Amino acid sequence: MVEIVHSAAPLCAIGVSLVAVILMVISKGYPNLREFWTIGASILKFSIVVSMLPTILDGKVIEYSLYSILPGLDIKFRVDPMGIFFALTASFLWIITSFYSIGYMRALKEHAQTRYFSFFAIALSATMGVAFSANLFTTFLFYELITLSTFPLVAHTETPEAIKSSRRYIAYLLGTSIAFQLSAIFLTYNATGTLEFSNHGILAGKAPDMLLIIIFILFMAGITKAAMMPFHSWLPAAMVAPTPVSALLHAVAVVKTGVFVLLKVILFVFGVDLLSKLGVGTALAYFASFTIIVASFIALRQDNLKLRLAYSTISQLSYVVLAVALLTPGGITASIMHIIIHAFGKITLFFAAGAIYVATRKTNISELNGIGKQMPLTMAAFTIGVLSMIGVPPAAGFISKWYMISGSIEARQIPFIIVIAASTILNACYFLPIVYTAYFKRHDNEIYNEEWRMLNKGYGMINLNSEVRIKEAPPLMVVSLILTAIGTLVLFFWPSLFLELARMVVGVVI
Amino acid sequence: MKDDIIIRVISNLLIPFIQLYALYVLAHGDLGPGGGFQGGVIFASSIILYVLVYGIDEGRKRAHQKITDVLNSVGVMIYGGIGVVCLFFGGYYLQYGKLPLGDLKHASHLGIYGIEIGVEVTVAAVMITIFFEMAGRKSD
Amino acid sequence: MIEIIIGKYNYWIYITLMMIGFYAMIAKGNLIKKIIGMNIFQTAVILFYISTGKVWGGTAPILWDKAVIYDNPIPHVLMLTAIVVSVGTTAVAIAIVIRIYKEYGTMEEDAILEIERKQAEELRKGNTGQREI
Amino acid sequence: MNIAEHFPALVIVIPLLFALITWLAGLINRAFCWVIALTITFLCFLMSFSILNTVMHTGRISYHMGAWEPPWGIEYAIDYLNGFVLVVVSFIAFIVTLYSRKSVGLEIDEEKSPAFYSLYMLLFTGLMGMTITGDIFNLYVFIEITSLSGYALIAIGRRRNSLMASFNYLILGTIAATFILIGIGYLYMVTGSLNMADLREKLPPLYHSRVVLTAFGFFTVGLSLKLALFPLHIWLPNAYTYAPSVVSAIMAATSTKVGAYAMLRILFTVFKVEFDLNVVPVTKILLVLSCIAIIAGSILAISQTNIKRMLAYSSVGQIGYIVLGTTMANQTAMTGSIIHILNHALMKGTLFLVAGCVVYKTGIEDISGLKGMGQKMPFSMAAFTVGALSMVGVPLTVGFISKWYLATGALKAGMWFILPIILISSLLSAIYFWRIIEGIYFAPAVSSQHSEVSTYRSLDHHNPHPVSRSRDDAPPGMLIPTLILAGLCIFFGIAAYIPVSVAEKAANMLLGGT
Repeated sequence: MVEIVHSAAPLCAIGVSLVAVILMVISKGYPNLREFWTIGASILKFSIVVSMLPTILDGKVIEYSLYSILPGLDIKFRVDPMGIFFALTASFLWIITSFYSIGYMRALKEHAQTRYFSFFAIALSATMGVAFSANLFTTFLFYELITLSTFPLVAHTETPEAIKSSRRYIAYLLGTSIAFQLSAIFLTYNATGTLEFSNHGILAGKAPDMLLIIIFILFMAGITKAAMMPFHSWLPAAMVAPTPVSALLHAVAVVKTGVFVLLKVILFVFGVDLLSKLGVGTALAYFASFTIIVASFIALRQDNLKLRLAYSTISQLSYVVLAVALLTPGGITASIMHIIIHAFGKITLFFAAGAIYVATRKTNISELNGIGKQMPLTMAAFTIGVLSMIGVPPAAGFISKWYMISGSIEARQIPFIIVIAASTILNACYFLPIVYTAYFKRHDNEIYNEEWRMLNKGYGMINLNSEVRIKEAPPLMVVSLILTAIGTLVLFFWPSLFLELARMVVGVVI
Repeated sequence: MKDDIIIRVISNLLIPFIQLYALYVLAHGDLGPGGGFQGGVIFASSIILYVLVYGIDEGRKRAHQKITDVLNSVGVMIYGGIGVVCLFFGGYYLQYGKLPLGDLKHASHLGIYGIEIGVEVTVAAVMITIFFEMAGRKSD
Repeated sequence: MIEIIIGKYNYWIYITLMMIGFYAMIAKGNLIKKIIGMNIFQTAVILFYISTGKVWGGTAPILWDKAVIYDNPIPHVLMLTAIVVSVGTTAVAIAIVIRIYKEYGTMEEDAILEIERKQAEELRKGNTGQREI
Repeated sequence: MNIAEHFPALVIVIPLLFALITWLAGLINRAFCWVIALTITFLCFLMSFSILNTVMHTGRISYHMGAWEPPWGIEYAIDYLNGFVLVVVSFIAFIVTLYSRKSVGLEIDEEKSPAFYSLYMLLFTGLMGMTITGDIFNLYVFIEITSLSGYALIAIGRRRNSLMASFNYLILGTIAATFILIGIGYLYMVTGSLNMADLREKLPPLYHSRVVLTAFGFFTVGLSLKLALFPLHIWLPNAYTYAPSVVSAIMAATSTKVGAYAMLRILFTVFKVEFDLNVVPVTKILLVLSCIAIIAGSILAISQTNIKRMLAYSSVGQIGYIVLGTTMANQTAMTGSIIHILNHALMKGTLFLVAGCVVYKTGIEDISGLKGMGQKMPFSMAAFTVGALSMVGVPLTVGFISKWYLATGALKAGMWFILPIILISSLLSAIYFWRIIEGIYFAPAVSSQHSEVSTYRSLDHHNPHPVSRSRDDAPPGMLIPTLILAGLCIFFGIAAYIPVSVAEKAANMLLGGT
């Protein structure tokens, strides 16, 4: 039996950013102090998470029961390898995103910054809550908290368009979670009398197969944050948010919470054995494949950079689902690894998109001609991100694809190898043109400048520096995105810590 | 109608008897038919008769608004008050038998009289108030 | 069958009265008529109670020296309360109707609703006017 | 004399007497009225609390009015159920009184304020009486006291629309009360008893008697009208919309709840569960009606533009919840039903009080009037948000606890179709509340930083009442009670075991356990 350590560390990890929110609101009038709290909280949170890591690597589990509302409704935290894996990813990226946010918000002189940073911190608390939750109720609680706390971030600009999109955002996320996820939880509780996660699932043998399948479908439909089709359209809608929000929340925290909860449900509520008995795993895998391919095709047609990234996210999230649905050790490893690998890659891409917006106010890919020369660092990082998305070494994307294919082989499901291969080609199709545009197309300005030069020949009034008018974004932002790009490379060369954690998860559930 | 001498004289003659009858009904309420409610209505009818004969303004002089307003409440307070007083003598609410008014039978008897008086006062006052409120409205 | 009709005539009277009152409360447009209907409705119930308390050949339940057959006094007592309630309800109803008459100048329900509808429409128009500006 | 022994009588008598003293004091100085009302409601709250405490320790309390033994005299019987409801009613009444001073000053003519407080206390007396009494005819009397003071309170405001609302309520309320009276008459005819506990013992052999069935029919219809169960709810929206805010708040929070309590009493104390389940399919009828009420109330609420009317329709749906739980006749669902009496009182109380705050500050009752209020009235709007989230049933609020019990109860009873109904209604309430919350915090309003956009915004037709964003919240006298209720919405969502422990015992008792 696993050794259990009782410690309030998970609660501290969740609570630290909530405390920071209070401090932020108090120091409303002093931007520097307020930003200090954000940074401080993010670093503190990461170090608390890291401090738990050795215990987990020892094969122990940290538990903390906060409060029991009613019998069956406990707010309880448990730090297991999977939880700490997710928490590490999210809390580390929060530090970087904090710096990036500060640069972004200040460069654009955005309004309501206190609200922005406060809700950002709350969303991160909630993400930690999901990562560390020990039962379905706690998960649901923090899941809803993420939805509610990210709403002000999506609606941040308060333009009619933002309001409209945020309405769709909340309708999808809140609506499905109330309608489907909650009913699945009710049914689970009714069948088993408990909501605790358990290593081999809690539902096995507790209800007729038909009901189990219904519960499974309800869960899949209810965890809309995983952005599986047809419940995906909130994610492109959420792209009206400021870019740091898209970067951390809609590429990492929110959507990864979705797939994380999905994994938890699949592994710890149903259990691998039960699902393979029911045979719904394969069905889910086909469903995910459908999303992968279709979302990729839609991404091809997007000219808006953030929208293309969003559809790419939808497609990549379904990789995680596909991998876990294979129900093999390789698949599970792949899906867990893909959480962090995709997080680093996609956040780099979003950071780059934000940096381009701040520096040039351009959002469309067709306008990015020659940007690679003006913003070399940004575009270099972007390229690394793209490689990771496609799965080309030395970017980390290769590792997850590798495990995914080996998982498919273990499961003897050749069609999925074809899906993965096809989607890799599609990924390349929609990402590489951006890189090509950035580096090999001439910038409009250059053409313009040449014309201008010819026109003004002899007047001597040319501004010779005009072609370098577009500079890199503020240093805070550039440093952040370089760091994440480096992270992507580091993950390829030294993935052992995370692979170890993934292996522990596999060891527990199978 | 106050110019009509017959009505005036007859009603002058009747009103005291109506009021006396109201008290009679009250006094026999504990053992026979009658009681505070009926007595109160009868008492109010005497005032209403007076108003019918002498008009509203004249009637208001006899049954002043402040007085009826206060009596509205006082009656209920007599009722409730007696009930509460019973508590002080160790009884339940409205357990008159515990009142220090002689033996059980006597105390019950007096207690119920007190209650009836309270009811009578309130009912009479309320009836008069309702009548004045309805009748006293100018066509505004 | 005939026994049901004749033998329980008190119920038939009470039901008839009650339905008359009920009809007036629901169907009449004039508010005062509604109140009258309400009174008939309540009176019917009072009649029903009193008739259930009646014992054939019984006298008034007054304490005599010798035992006699007497009516059940409880329904009477209950109805005393019900009458008081009925008086109170009527008083409140009439007070409200007087205020309605003062505010609307009519006691016909249809006319009042018409006035309210017009008022609401004007309000809406006023609002849209404001919006257009 | 042990005064605590007499609390059951005093919680009725004191407000009754002071209702009149309030009025007399108002003749001397109008400021006294509020002070007296506040003191008395608080006193009653303390007494109710003490009563509940005693009941939890010793079980059922029986108080004999005038020392007449139960089957003959009037008995005030307090068990877990009505001890709980007593505390809820008196607490809400206290909070609303605390709130009422400013609001009444605005919405009611000053010379009427003594009358208002007097009627308010009478309403309170009636509600407490309905709750506490163990005598079925006494129940009728208190229903009428409640109703009569309710009619007058609705009509007391300055708006003339309230008069017709009140009159219609009066007509329907009288029909309801008279139906109940007829029901009582029939039961008395066959049993010769008016005591609830006594009836419970005497009725079973007569369950198939036509007289009892008729009585039961009259009771059900009459009480359904009183508690505004769909489709007998038609009096409710107008009454709540046009009444002064304080009256809407107290009536929405307590009046229908006590009606629901009376329903529970008749269905499960006077009659036994076996009767409701086996003899008359009343639970099935009520089940269908309450399901329709839940959905219809929510749908109707969506289409409203007046905030108080929207809350009123939402109440129709919520009453459906309370009835729904009772119809499944299992302990979990019944617990949910009883606890929803408290929870809905808290949530709807909060929301109506906020509506009152907005009316006090801006005079606007339209939903669009709430736009941009997040900056202007931050605390009120925070309370509104808590209330709204609670109505949606977000975890850690009271709404979730109710839904949890109702849903798990439904599943235990094997009634799967109730689960989607509860969740659909949650979704619908999410729609109509989210619409408002979004307007409150993200409404287009003039802001200096976005001058480019603000020109566009000021033209936006969704914002007919441009409001300044400077902070101007309701006065503390109104704000504090509102925030207390909102706080309790969360507190009892977290510390749910406190009310649940009482509600579970009450449910067990109603279903025939010990």
